[in-house]
Amino acid sequence: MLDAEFFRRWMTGAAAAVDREADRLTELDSAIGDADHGANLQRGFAAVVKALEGEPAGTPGAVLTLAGRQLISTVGGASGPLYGTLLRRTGKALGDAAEVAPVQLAEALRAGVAAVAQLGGAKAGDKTMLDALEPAVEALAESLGESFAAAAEAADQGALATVPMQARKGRASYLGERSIGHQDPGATSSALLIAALAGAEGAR
Amino acid sequence: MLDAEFFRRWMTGAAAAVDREADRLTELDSAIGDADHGANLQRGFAAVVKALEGEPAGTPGAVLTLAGRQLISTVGGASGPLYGTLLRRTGKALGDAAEVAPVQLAEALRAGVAAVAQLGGAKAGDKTMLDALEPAVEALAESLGESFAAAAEAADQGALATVPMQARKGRASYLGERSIGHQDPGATSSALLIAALAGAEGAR
Amino acid sequence: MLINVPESVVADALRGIAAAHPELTVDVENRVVVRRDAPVAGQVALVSGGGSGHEPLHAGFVGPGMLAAACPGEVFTSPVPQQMVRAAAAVDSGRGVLFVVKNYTGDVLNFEMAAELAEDEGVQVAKVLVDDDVAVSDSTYTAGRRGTGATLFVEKIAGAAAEEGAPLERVEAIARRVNASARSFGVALSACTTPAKGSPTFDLPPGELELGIGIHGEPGRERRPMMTSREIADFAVDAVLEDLKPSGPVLVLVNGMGATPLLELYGFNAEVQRVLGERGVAVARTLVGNYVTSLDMAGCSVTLCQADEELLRLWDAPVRTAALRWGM
Amino acid sequence: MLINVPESVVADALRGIAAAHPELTVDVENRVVVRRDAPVAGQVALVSGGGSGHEPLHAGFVGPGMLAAACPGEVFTSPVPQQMVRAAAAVDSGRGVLFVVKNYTGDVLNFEMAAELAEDEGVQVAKVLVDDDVAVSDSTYTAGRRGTGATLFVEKIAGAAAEEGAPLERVEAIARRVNASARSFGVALSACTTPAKGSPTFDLPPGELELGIGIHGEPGRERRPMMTSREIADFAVDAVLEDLKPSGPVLVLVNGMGATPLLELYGFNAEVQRVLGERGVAVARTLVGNYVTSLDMAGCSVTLCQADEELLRLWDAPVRTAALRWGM
Ligand SMILES: Nc1ncnc2c1ncn2[C@@H]1O[C@H](COP(=O)(O)OP(=O)(O)O)[C@@H](O)[C@H]1O
Ligand SMILES: Nc1ncnc2c1ncn2[C@@H]1O[C@H](COP(=O)(O)OP(=O)(O)O)[C@@H](O)[C@H]1O
Ligand SMILES: [Mg+2]
Ligand SMILES: [Mg+2]
Ligand SMILES: [Mg+2]
Ligand SMILES: [Mg+2]
Repeated sequence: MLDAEFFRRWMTGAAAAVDREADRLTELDSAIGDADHGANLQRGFAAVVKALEGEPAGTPGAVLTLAGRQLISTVGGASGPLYGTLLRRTGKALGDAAEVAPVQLAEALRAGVAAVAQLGGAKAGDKTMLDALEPAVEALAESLGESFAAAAEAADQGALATVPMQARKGRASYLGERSIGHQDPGATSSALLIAALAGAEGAR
Repeated sequence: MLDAEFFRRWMTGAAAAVDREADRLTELDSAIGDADHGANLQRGFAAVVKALEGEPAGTPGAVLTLAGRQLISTVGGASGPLYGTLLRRTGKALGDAAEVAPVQLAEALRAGVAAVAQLGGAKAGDKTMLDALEPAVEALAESLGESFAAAAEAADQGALATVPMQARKGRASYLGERSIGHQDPGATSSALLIAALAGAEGAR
Repeated sequence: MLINVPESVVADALRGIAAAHPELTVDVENRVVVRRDAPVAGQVALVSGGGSGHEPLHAGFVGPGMLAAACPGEVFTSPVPQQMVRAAAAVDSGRGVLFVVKNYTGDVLNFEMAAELAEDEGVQVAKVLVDDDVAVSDSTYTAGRRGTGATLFVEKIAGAAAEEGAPLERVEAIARRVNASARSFGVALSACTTPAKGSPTFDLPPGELELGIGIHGEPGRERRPMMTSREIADFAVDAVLEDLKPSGPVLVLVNGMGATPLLELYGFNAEVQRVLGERGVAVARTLVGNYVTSLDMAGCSVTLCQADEELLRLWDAPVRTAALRWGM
Repeated sequence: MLINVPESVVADALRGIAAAHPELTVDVENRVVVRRDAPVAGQVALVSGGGSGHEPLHAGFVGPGMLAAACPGEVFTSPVPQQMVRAAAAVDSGRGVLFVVKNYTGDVLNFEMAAELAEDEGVQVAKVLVDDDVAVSDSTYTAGRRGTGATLFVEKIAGAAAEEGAPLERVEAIARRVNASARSFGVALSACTTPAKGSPTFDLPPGELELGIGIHGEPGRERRPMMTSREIADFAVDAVLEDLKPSGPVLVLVNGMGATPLLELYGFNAEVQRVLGERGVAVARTLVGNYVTSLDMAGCSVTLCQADEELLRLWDAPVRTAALRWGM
């Protein structure tokens, strides 16, 4: 079972990963976007960590909804509402149980990713974060929520697979064919997020 | 004796030299000024040539005063009024004789250069066009107006001698000690002007 | 860059705006700039916002006759919903608030969330989306056209209607009409440098330019060898006219991207006017300057807005903001 | 650069100014920009001019309450005497003309010649020399202090006096008083590119800056490793205060050199206000923007002008020009 501590570790790990990779994310965003993705997520996850530090342990759902709200209110841009919604909806789907089973998380994440798709109107192949998130959710579901490592691997592959895509959503879509050949920054940060999930498990 | 044709040749030669060396003059001006000296004189001497083409032969004095007026009304900047005054005063000093002796020109040039010094308030050693003009006038006077080549040589030396000077007049003076080590653009163009004089003689 | 640290550029700028413009109320912490006399009884209030780095847009357009409030986000990052919620609460006189939103995914999503939250708090909110950039084809293969220069026309003209006391539906309808009547096209002669990245957002050798750029330092649709002012004007104006096909006189905005000298921009305006004349398009008003910028990008954009008598009257109406002021 | 050919930039810009500003009369061929209603009966007329590349200075300051005419020279090259003679003839109402001359050898000589010629034609001419740049020591070893940001204060305040109908001696005296009360200091974060040269006027690596620059793309007095906005404000304000020693409130101009984003410039203003506060200097008014520029140079300058009640009243008086407008 996964407790609130696990979800805190996930968020802290994600924050550390984003910090470490911020320049790379911004670099990717400068090729096909506006050169702020790293700074955006750094700001957001720093706020998440800070908010979590100020709150009592809580439940898995509470941790994620708090994190989601922090992202929405500190990131801005496209990724703020999208990642914020991902975490809030996942958190809401987890309800207020003190511990959740991995299969429950797999289900909840699927709901979160669906909410992202609905909010942003994007689908697989549009060269967005969904191209990392959806394969991750699939891989997790296939293992009945047991293999976070497989999810991380799938997210990584999904992020890599955005390179040859032509963007159809977000800023990169303005570039038309010139968006081809670059990895999507949001898909890349999504892979970091899922890797942090696997990392949180590894640390159990 | 020097007739109006000689003075026209001088002006045309000066225009050609300025055209040829415009980039270099601008380059020198960009080191210690505002990167326009070449363009300024190109514009001015093109106007001189055009004005002379539209006028009958006239007298030596008329050629130079016309040229001076053209420079004043087309160059602007510091060099426009200064070179304009140089040629106008020299022209006035030549009076309305149809031909003038070299020694008369030497005298007239001295008056022209004195007018430049008065107008601009500069003196030898201030790192200005005077550092080329004054030695040229001296050399010419010494040869009783006979050696334009000596004048050109003196002007060249004078221009070179501005390199180690610290500017005390014109824009370069704003740089203080940083003006040291660069050749003055105005002294350089003055050397071209005197070289064109020697060239006009050579073509006799 | 003339900054302290990248993290504080927006807050620093807001403090600087507060010091320079006593006629504005600047909430530095919450990043809201409000005209000092808000809420103005009987008036609909316009609220806009977006990423910073486009100044004077939007804070420079806050004041009588234009915006009631502006919400600056981080550089090139749309603001967060709380900013707009706060702004709406501060400026609503009870007659409602119009959100002027440039069409970027981030702005759309954040303003959408803000509208829901503000309505929960009892503020009547309408939204207008500005999407004037013809360099982007508006299809299912893109996020839709970007909002660029037309934002100025929308904010000025709808702001004048609000100042006149028009009700929310009318102010909204006018804003939509302005957007529907306006198109833009932009060109970059250099990339820009964001504080966070600290180096140019893309490589553009001096002898080349990017056609069809937005206002976020992103590359354009196409790179070409350098063109003359004349050629750029032909290209940009024709791109706009092809899409707009105006049947009457137009408002013209010849906009600098930030680092193009006014000397060059006015020269470019001469070429823009020439093409318009050649194409038989009558010009009602022309505005030249750096209004919708992309930090220190060199380049320009052309926005045309077909203007009927009403729009023209509202354009000419008095306005009193930091960046656009006349008649008062 | 957004140009056709270097030779035509000034003429192109003048055509663009004419198209954008129907309230100005622009003589493109003779390079004179005049307010349309000139000569204005009963008013002294201010005429200024200088090299182009500093826009909006001076043409952007022509209009009621400021200049009667401007004479733009080639880029960074002072205008020729005929321009000022023509301008003086066009604007003189019989009450005389004040030439506002920035202290550069070229400007001084050309305006001097123009004054003589205009007086020959029966126009009464007075001159004021603007020399506010404290980076240059005013000694026999220099051409004297450069005229930079204070020009805006002189033209606005003396222009307001002229608009009120003050006689020439009074307008001249006020102009002199403003210049005597004002000092500036400028900093470059990049060089600029003139059309004629086509490449930066000097090499300045990104990690360095030039302190004590003028407005002609010339290097400054000293090069240093990059400083923060805070450090630059300390340095610039202290350089000005050391020389000015104001005993009362000041007008502040935080001026961009052309390519510094307004976002950064406002942030810099916050730092300027902080230093002034720390030094106990009260601020009466603040103006932030790109007003006295050096083409596409990145950087800024600070101008302070000690303002008594009269100068303040004249500063606040209505003005209606392309670049500075309030109250009408
Ligand atoms: N409609 C969308 N649906 C899903 N993800 C999107 C959408 N639009 C953009 N994104 C993601 O957001 C990322 C950009 O985030 P960020 O740079 O922080 O925001 P912005 O584009 O506003 O600057 C993109 O790389 C992409 O993965
Ligand atoms: N007071 C002066 N007396 C004599 N020559 C001067 C003076 N001031 C400047 N000059 C000359 O003028 C030259 C610069 O000319 P130019 O670049 O055309 O004008 P500007 O300095 O106005 O741009 C300098 O190199 C110098 O030789
Ligand atoms: Mg981005
Ligand atoms: Mg020069
Ligand atoms: Mg962004
Ligand atoms: Mg010059």
